[in-house]
Amino acid sequence: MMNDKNSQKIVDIIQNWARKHSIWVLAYGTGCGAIEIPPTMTSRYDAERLGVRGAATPRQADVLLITGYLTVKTMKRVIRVYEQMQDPKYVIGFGSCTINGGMYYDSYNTIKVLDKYLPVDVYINGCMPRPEAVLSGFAQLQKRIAEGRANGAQQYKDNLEWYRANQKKIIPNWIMPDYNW
Amino acid sequence: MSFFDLNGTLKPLTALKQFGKKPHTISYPKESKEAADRYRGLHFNDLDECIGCGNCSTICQNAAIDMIHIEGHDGKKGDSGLRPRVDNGRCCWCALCVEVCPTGSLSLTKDYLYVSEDPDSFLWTPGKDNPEGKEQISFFSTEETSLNVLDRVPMPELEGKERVKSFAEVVLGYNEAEARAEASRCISCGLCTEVCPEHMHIPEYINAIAAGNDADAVRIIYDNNPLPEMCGKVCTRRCEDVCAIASRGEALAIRWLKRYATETAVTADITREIVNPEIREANGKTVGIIGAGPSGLTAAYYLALRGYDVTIYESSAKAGGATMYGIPKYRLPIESLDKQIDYIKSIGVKINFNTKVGKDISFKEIYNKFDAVFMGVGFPDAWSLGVDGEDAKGSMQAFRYLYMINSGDKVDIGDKVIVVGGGNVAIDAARVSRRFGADVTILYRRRVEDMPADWEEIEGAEDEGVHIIPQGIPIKVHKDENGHVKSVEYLKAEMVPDPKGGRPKPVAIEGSNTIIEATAVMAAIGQMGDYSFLEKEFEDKIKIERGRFIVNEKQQTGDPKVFAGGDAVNRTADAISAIADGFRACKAIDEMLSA
Amino acid sequence: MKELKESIIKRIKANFADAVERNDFKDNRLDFSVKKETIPAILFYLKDEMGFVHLSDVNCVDWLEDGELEVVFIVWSPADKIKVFVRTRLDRDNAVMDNLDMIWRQMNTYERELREMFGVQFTGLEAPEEFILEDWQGPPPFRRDFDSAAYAEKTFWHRPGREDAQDVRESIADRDGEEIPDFAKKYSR
Amino acid sequence: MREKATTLYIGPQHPGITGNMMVKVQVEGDTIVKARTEVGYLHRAFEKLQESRNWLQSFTLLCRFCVPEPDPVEESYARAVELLEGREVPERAKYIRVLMLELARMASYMLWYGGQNGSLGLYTMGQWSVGDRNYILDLFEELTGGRVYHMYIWPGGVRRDLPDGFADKVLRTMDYLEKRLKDYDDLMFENTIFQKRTQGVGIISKEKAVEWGVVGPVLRGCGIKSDIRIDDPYEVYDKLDFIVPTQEGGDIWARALVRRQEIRQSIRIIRQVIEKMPSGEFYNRIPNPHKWTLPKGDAYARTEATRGEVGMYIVSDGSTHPRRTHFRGAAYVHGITLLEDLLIGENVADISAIMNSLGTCPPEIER
Repeated sequence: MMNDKNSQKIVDIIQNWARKHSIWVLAYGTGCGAIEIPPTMTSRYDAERLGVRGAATPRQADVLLITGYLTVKTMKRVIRVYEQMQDPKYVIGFGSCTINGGMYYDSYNTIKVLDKYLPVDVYINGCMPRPEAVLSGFAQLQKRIAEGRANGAQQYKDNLEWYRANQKKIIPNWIMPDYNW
Repeated sequence: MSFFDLNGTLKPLTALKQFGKKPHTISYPKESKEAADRYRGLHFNDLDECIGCGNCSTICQNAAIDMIHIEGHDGKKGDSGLRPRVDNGRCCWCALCVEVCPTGSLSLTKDYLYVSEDPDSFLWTPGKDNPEGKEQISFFSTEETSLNVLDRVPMPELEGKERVKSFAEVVLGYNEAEARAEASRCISCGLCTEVCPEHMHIPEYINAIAAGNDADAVRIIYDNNPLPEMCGKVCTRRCEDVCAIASRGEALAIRWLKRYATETAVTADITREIVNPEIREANGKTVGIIGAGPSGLTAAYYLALRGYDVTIYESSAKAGGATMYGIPKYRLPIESLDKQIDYIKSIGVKINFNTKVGKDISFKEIYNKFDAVFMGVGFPDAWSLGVDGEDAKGSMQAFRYLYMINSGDKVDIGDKVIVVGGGNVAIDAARVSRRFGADVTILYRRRVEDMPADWEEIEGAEDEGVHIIPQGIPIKVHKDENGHVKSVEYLKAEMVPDPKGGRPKPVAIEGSNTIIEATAVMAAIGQMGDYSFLEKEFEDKIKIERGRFIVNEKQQTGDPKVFAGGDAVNRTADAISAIADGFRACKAIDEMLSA
Repeated sequence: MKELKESIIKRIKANFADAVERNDFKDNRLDFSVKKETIPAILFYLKDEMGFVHLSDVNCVDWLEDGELEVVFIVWSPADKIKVFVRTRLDRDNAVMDNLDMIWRQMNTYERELREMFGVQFTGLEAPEEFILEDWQGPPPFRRDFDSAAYAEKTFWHRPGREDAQDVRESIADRDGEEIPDFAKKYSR
Repeated sequence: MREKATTLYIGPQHPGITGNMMVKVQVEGDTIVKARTEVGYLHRAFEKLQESRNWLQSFTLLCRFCVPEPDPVEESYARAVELLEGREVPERAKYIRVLMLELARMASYMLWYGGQNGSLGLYTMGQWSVGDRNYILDLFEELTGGRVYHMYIWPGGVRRDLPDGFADKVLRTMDYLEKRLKDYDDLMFENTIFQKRTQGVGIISKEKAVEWGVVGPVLRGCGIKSDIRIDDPYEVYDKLDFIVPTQEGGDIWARALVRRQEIRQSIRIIRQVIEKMPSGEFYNRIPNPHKWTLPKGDAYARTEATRGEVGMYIVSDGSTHPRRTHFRGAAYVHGITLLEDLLIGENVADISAIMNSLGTCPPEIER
């Protein structure tokens, strides 16, 4: 008879294995990076082989792909989308501009450092990242999930106040519902 | 259209044609399509080839490239010691940095995978962090695609045939459009400033010229050089050797640009107006300067600006030292030099001409009269060849010859002149002799490419019809019955490589004696100092070693009150080094006297 | 082409006395500067009477030094194959002009953008107040006195870790002891 | 009896929307009675950023204006700068530019094939055309070094010459794609679903097209022959033989047919370009980019893109940086006022199809 701790561990492993093989990506092209998503998903690179496919609504999606820069206006929508997503949920920062502003580092309308506002699991560098890079980003995410390190949702919950303060700094007019996550 | 359209229903079944065909899919990560040969992926920087000019950093519109110190690259002349570090959180993979890299050390590779969970890991140093990138270079710049302007704006010159008719200045100078075009090639790295003995603010004045602001350029130039027009014409311009653009193309014409800027100030008065220097109130201290050469004039000018009462003692009738008497007027016209000296005098510098220290006034008197003394005495004497028959009439030192010509004297050289030596003095003497109609031959021990003279000068001499006999060692001067030079006998030499790795040595070939006819022979194999003016009592303090004064880094001799500079101190023996000495001495004197 | 251009200039000058033309372009381009009151009339005239039916572009240039905003309309005649620039200058502090979206319907979008980005007011424009920006509280951002980089620095974070970057020029000057005078520094890169 | 109007927000996160924008529609039943677009989700202030970048640095931003088809933007900027400066472009560069533009046109249309069909629920087409589009992107990669962002057409010419054997590769790819286009026809244009969903939907009349400033394939789909390549020829289009297809009807179907023919014309142009391309220089080198100034003045250059007329207006005050740049996008005209008007009376289910047929490209609207 196994104790609870061990059985939990086995459950976790099975859960992570399952999660790793069904990564549903929310169909929300937030920036120019969205242009390499169709090639990734279609016949040449066929991401569905890896269990990566599109999901129409946040409630069904596992991964929020931040495809590049986020303008302040999109940021607001992205926060809402992220909060609507069900746990487990992951964020992939796609392209240089999610890391340190990219070419828009001096623009008045784009955020520069994504992880100040959302917990990011994996960054894929490039401008534009090639489909191969996108796929290896997903592979990295799968690895992270399998190792049980992809706990962005928990991190977000734990540090909600910090994230909120950062988000509110750039979104002055905060009219947001609280979602039941 | 009917409800059921047979054709329209069946045609889409064409998709079934694909059934069983080999898919187009690249099953990444099992297989991966190789990036194209020109793919713009991650950077690679050849750290040894890179000179740290920072042009990549300034072209980057995303401010993605920082210049940082990395271990093992401490920098040297022509290398700032900094290397680019790329922030891939900014980089947009546009490769403009590659296009502007003057050395071509920076390139992009086929590697494009950069996936990480840590957002702080995207700061990296190409070359150091990816040494394997060297094998994957894909996007690089060539001379053809480089965005550096590699070709210099050609300097208009007189034709060789025209030149030999007179002492008119050979180089005509840039006009405004040419100067702007040439100045706009500069990438403002500043590598040149380090090799300039005087550390002139080169990128700043070039940028001022490029921006169309010549007055500012003149002001910047006069900040630490009071004889810039002279430098603009005859400087040895070591700055151009390390120019970043020169790694692939022709160096910026830094010298000609300085010349252009200073020539926009046409007279001494206009110069004064443009430079408008701040002259401090007289502080009552006095400085005596021996020799009105570049070092003496520089020290005098900047001391005068600092409020000192400065007096120069000059043995000749005109100021300028070697630049006045050693350099032929087709390179540096007398009006140009006069203009600069008038300007220096207008600041309040007093010059006593025709006053030879040791004869007309004793060094001791100067020493006692002034609060500080600066000696810029130069090398007034020349080495002789040391061969038989050198005492013949028509055998002379090239340096003396130039001195006499520049003083306005006539020298009889006949119609066949042989100049022995390969330095600038030799070329100058040869070209001057050409202007008096003589047939001139230069005899040099080594090969033409070993000549220490400026390549431009050598080319100019060849254009004017000067013959050069390389690898020839003179052994005897033959005299005619009147005791006049008749011919020169020399031995052919072969170059023997130095086993220690030094430059090859010429070794005479026995029996290869050749005789060429001559009416005059000029030795141009070096100059030396004359320190006879120093009284015995100073010998203990003011030390001389191998023909030069011993000074510290402040140009101070063993006697704290006495400073020295110029040819009589430094080995490079060019005008800009002399100016640097003068400037350093000025600062040291100022420091000492205002303490 | 030359005659055509001249006849267009003649017709415009006859109808709009304040039009100042420029005709030194090599390609098929003409340029008229008018007072802002003339803009609706000249655009109507160009479109209805002269066949310049296509509005290519509308935009605004901020001439901060002159205290003026310049609005430029580019219209194209598919029949004559000529493009005409019509430009007018507005006072920067009081940038008001007439609404023009009855001439070309897409003007509405351009006017919304100019209003938001340059603060040009169009009297009679019916459109939601916000166009591209949301809850924007600063000055019209495309005006030249708005400093985007400074705003970004103030509002957003930049990732730290790059503070050890060095300036090539300064590091060389430090090494060799060169003193760059202050007045020269503006020419350093 | 009138039904009560309901407000629906379509986007910005919506799988049917072409990019990151929103359409707010009021519907009665599923008929739209009022539509309002909301854009600005992708505003990066390019025009502002260009003012703080010099004339060359500005060039790297250009391809981000419209991601599916970046080359016409680069082309417009390059030509505007050349016009202002009076810089000559070598003949070979002109041909290479046309080659790039036409390849870009094809790539963009193939993405559109996928999008238009995806908007109607026909997903196989997307698998094919977007997959085949990779072959064009491979060509781009080989020529320019980038799949999506080429940064290749720049003032003075193009950045690199054609690599060895490139022309043959282009021709082989063209042969392959021409064969595939037949399959596309079977799958798409012969398909009853496609026909029924597109015919008579989103009709624009001729008069309206002119009044609302419609351009490009949408205008040609209304039966008006208008193409900048013919009307205001640039580069070497006047030396090439091609036709500008037009189609009566003004509905989605007509626009699709125009695009169907244009992609074939592009293949034709590319073959001519390869055949006629002269040898020689490909680049008239610009001076040192740090000190490169343009004379005072302004210039406007426009290019025919897949969405219609795109243009670049630049103003120089004689310095090293642009005083102002302005990008005129075709989607700017189609995607806001026209779309708002066109949606009235249509079904909610057709919003996506209509947006796709207009070539709405939000990043181009907001820049």
